[in-house]
Amino acid sequence: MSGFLVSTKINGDAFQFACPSEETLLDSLRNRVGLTGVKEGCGTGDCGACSITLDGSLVCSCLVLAAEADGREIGTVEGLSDGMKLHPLQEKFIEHAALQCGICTPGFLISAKALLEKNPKPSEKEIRYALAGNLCRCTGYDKIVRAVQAAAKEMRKK
Amino acid sequence: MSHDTSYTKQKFKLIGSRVNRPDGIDKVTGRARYGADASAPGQLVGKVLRSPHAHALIKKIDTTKAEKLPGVKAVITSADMPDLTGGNRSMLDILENCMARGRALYDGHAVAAVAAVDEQTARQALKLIKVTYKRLPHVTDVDKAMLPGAPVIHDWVFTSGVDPKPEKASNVVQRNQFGHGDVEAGFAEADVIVEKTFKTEQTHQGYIEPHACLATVGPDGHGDLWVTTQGHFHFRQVCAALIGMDVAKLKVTSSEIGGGFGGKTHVWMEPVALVLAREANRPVKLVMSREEVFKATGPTSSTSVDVKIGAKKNGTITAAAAELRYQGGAFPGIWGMLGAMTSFACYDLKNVQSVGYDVICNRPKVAAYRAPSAPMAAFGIESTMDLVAEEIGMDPVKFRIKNAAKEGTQASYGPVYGPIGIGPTLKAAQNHPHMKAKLRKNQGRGMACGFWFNFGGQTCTDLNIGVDGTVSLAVGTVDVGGSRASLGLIAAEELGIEYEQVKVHIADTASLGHNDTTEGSRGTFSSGMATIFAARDAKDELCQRAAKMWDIPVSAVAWKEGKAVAKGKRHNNLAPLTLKEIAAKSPNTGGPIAGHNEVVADGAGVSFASHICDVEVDPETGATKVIRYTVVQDAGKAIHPDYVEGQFQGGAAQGIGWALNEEYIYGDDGLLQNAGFLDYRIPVCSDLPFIDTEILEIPNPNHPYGIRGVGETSIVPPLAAIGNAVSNAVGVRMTHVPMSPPRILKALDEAGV
Amino acid sequence: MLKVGFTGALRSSVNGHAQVDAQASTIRELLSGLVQRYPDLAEHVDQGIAVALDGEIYRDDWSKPIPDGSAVFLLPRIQGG
Amino acid sequence: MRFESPTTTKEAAALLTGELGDAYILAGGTDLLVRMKLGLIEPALVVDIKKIPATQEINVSDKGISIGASVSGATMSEHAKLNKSWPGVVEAANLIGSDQIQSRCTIAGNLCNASPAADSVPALIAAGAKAVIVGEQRRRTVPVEKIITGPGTTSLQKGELIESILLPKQAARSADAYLRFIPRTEMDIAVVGVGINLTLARGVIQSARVVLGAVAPTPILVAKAAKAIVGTKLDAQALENLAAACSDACDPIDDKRGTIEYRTRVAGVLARRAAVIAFKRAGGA
Repeated sequence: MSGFLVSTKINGDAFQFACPSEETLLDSLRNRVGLTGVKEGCGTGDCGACSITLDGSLVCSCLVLAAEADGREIGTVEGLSDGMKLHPLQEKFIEHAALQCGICTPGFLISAKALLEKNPKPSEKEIRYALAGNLCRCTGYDKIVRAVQAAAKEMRKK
Repeated sequence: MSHDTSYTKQKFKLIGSRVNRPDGIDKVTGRARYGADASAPGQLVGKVLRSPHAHALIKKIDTTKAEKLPGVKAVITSADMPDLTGGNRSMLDILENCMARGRALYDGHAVAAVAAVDEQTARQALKLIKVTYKRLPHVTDVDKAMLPGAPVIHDWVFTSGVDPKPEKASNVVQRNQFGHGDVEAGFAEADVIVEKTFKTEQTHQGYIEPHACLATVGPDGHGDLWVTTQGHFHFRQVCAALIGMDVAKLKVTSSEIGGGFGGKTHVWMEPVALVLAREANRPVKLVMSREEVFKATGPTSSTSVDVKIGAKKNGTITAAAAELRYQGGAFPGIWGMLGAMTSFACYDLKNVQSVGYDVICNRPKVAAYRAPSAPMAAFGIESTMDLVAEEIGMDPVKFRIKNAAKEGTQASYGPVYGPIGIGPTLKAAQNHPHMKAKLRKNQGRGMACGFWFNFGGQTCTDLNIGVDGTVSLAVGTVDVGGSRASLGLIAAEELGIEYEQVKVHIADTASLGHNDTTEGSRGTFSSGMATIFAARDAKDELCQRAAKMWDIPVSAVAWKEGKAVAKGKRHNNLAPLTLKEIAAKSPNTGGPIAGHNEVVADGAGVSFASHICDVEVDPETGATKVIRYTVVQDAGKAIHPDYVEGQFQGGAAQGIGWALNEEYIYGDDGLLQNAGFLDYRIPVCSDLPFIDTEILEIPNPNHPYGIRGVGETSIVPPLAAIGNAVSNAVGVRMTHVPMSPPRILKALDEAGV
Repeated sequence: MLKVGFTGALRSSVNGHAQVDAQASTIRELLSGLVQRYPDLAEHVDQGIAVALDGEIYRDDWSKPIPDGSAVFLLPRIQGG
Repeated sequence: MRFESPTTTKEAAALLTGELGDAYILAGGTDLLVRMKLGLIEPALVVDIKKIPATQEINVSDKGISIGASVSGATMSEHAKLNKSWPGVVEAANLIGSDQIQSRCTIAGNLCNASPAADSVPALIAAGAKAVIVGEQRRRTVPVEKIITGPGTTSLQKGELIESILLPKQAARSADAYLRFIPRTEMDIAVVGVGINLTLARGVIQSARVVLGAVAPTPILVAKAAKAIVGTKLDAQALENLAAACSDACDPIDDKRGTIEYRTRVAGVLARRAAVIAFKRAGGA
């Protein structure tokens, strides 16, 4: 096994860790960095629970080698809120009961944030397609879509 | 302590409001800890080696090379998990499902396990274990497994419920018959008889969180298990019994649970993790991969169902019969029995008979999945109901209303109903604006009804009041979908305090008495009941303390609107004492103030739903899109309407997935071909419309707040509702679920449409 | 006097009767009385049984009083999701 | 496993050539990491090509548009000129997976993965795209349809990698389109895919390329299907003939994603629909 030293910026803070070359970024974030808000639902890019941003673009961290993250910036659910102030998406997910078990929630929040940064006023259809890479088995997506709509509205006010 | 459980028609201040859930912030910030999120110093990685065959003799397992690999701390097989069940066959089944004993019974059956210092070493160790198999004939189809020449999977299974008792072993575990009246006479009276056979494929609960646990067992025989489960008390009992531990020495903590829907009511690899931890004398974390979840946990039955319904031209059903064959996987189950019990439960039938068969196949052991067994039976019955309505030229909703069960109806599964909600849900569906909406070309509307029992069970709750007047409520029913919010509302309502003053915890097995598993839609029903009684217990104590503070007899103190008030003219100068004021003085009036309750929460009340669905079918590709969906269901009192709606919507979405695309696909080799979310196609966000809900609140007379279970029934009608809608869209009756595009196109072809 | 109904596999353990008469004031009394008369029923009671009283299903609470004249049904124990 | 991220294509080719064990190229990784996770492969060497500038760019020139081997689907969708010239190629690339996958997946990777069901490949073949292949010793340009030789196998030699995909300059009054069928609305692998590129002259189809995916061991260029619409204004009969030619050309398998019968039938249906889209885009009426 050959190791790799990875220097990254995670949620704004510089962070270094060593890992085997074949380790995924998902495993490193969970097991070496301690960011267990990033979830594994499938490990094959089909469920979106491990969604993060890598240099600002939305990816499944299970489909990224940790070694690839060297020199890059990572954003996870742990970095969404601003200190004690929740991100509007986080607020609206709670207000709209957009989660039941909550395991998919971190991934949905990251995906929804990526969507709203590109498209501040998405239609219902655009929201549904943008979130199609995130599986939720509890809610039937109804309240998730409504929460994203509400957050988009809130964010447009600012 | 016995309590009055009857519904009191009380006016609520908080119940019914849409407050934020107490665990919301943890879950939107990533702080909430699920099954795979715990770690312990020195923990090892556990991994399981699984059978690559559908059915095989395990002639030899050579673990020597794996054991010698540096970093491997334990390698186990069934030899390390001796049978301690004392002849309890159903417990032995669980043990054998956790680890094959001489025979691999399905693709993915565990045959050995390792614990090693890291992921890479554990993976390599699995590769070094050499298993010598001798392949045996297999069977994965329920109808084929019942045929006389089928390979018999267990030589100890003799069909029960048949007369005379069989002398030969077979794959048919049991026959269960339900019903009353004389169906032959009933069919003779009918003007119209429709007979049809239906098939449904096997589906998985599809929770997003794979099974995961962290197990520790010390040399003193004490153990700790952190696990994602719907029932940590049940897990403790089963694990302790299987691996020979004292129940009290095993502490089980339920992590946050990332979905269960019945699939996390059974142990799968937790006893294996505990044995590995004991062998290695180190904590072992065992997390299933998604492939393992599909192959080696408990999906629902595939089924084959015959339905026959006869009716008079005026719409009265004269007789109804069904034979239901349920594939239960490699071990005996009760799924066919449940299918037979639920099949005709929505209707008031003079002559009815349902016969359920439980059948063993070379597939993973079936587990409960949300209203287990009811959706498949409903698919057959509710599809046939539409066919009969069509034959007699009656509107299908009217036909159902005419035959709906009501108070006093003898249910097809035996008992006589008290007040029930099927009639009201049907009426509400009939009057719903959805029913009148216009349909376009290639679109069709369907509706269907569903039933589920609901149950309560053993429950134990602690309510502790802090000196600052805030309340800590410890419950033992795992919160699978927001029940902490509901229970917080109930405690606050009962005590007359603010919702924000209550913090609800899910206690571990060491901190509370036994609680049954969160299943059967019982979480809020039963823990809600225990919470009310615990709060009432605490209120008695608060009155005692107020009496001490005032120095008057307790008989002169009453609890009103969240305050202790002194009764009678002598005391009318005493200002009421708030809970906060009494709590503040508690150190000097007798110490901490608490309420406690243990109860068997029976009387959960049966549950009914009616669903309406519009679909659009592309006649050239057979693709079906659900364009509108409405759920009408009786919830009893909706404590937190958001989460009631969430249950309705989630159940409907699972049913839609099942109806259209989800299925286990086995090859002729008996191997599962689609053990992943790519090809096991659960609905994605863009597949679904908003799912409308209408909550009917018909209070449950057996619960002080009128609560009924709401979690399961909503998965029952969708298969049939969509089948009926597709049929109305394209004029072809679909009899095989899922109604995937190839099946629809084939049906269209065969019908010459 | 109570009329007790049996369905499913339970029926074969009470000699195939759909209904039998019984005298009992609680579920416990009912079950112990029935097991004495029909020993084959013991296995089912051990595995778990549910009792429906006037349509309401009771699974565990054997101290539950049975009002005279109740419609009683013995059911197999059910499982849920 | 060794992980390398060279900065030139030559260097990458040398690493791949020098490795005795199993060596793999990592661009988007959306197939490679899945295969690693499922234990199907255990690479001795992974060469990340994303630090090679030549693989990162979309270049527009007189010859056409060159898309670097590590350009993601998302980047393609944001390129105005590419969208205007080759909407079918872009829509095919954008059908690969979710937004998460789009941030990473590449058309060169889609090609090298050599799945019969790869979405972008039929569109690339229809467009007449070529792959620029670099080895340690030589550089060659090969039509895309010559790359895939069977399910999971390609004509690339050990040590070779694709540096870019070259789309020709789209002719006047021409357009392409791609359609696929999946059971859900997103996240599935194509059950059938159809890419069509056609050129009009005075409203009549002058030339066409019709390519089917997921109905044979490799994507197939169906000359008879093109012939069925060339010389027509895509009238009903032409569409029928197109559908029949496409269904005729199918040689699919029964699997978890579809049946032989279904794929054969739907190939014709999708070909009709894709042809209508391409025809309209090209200005046909």
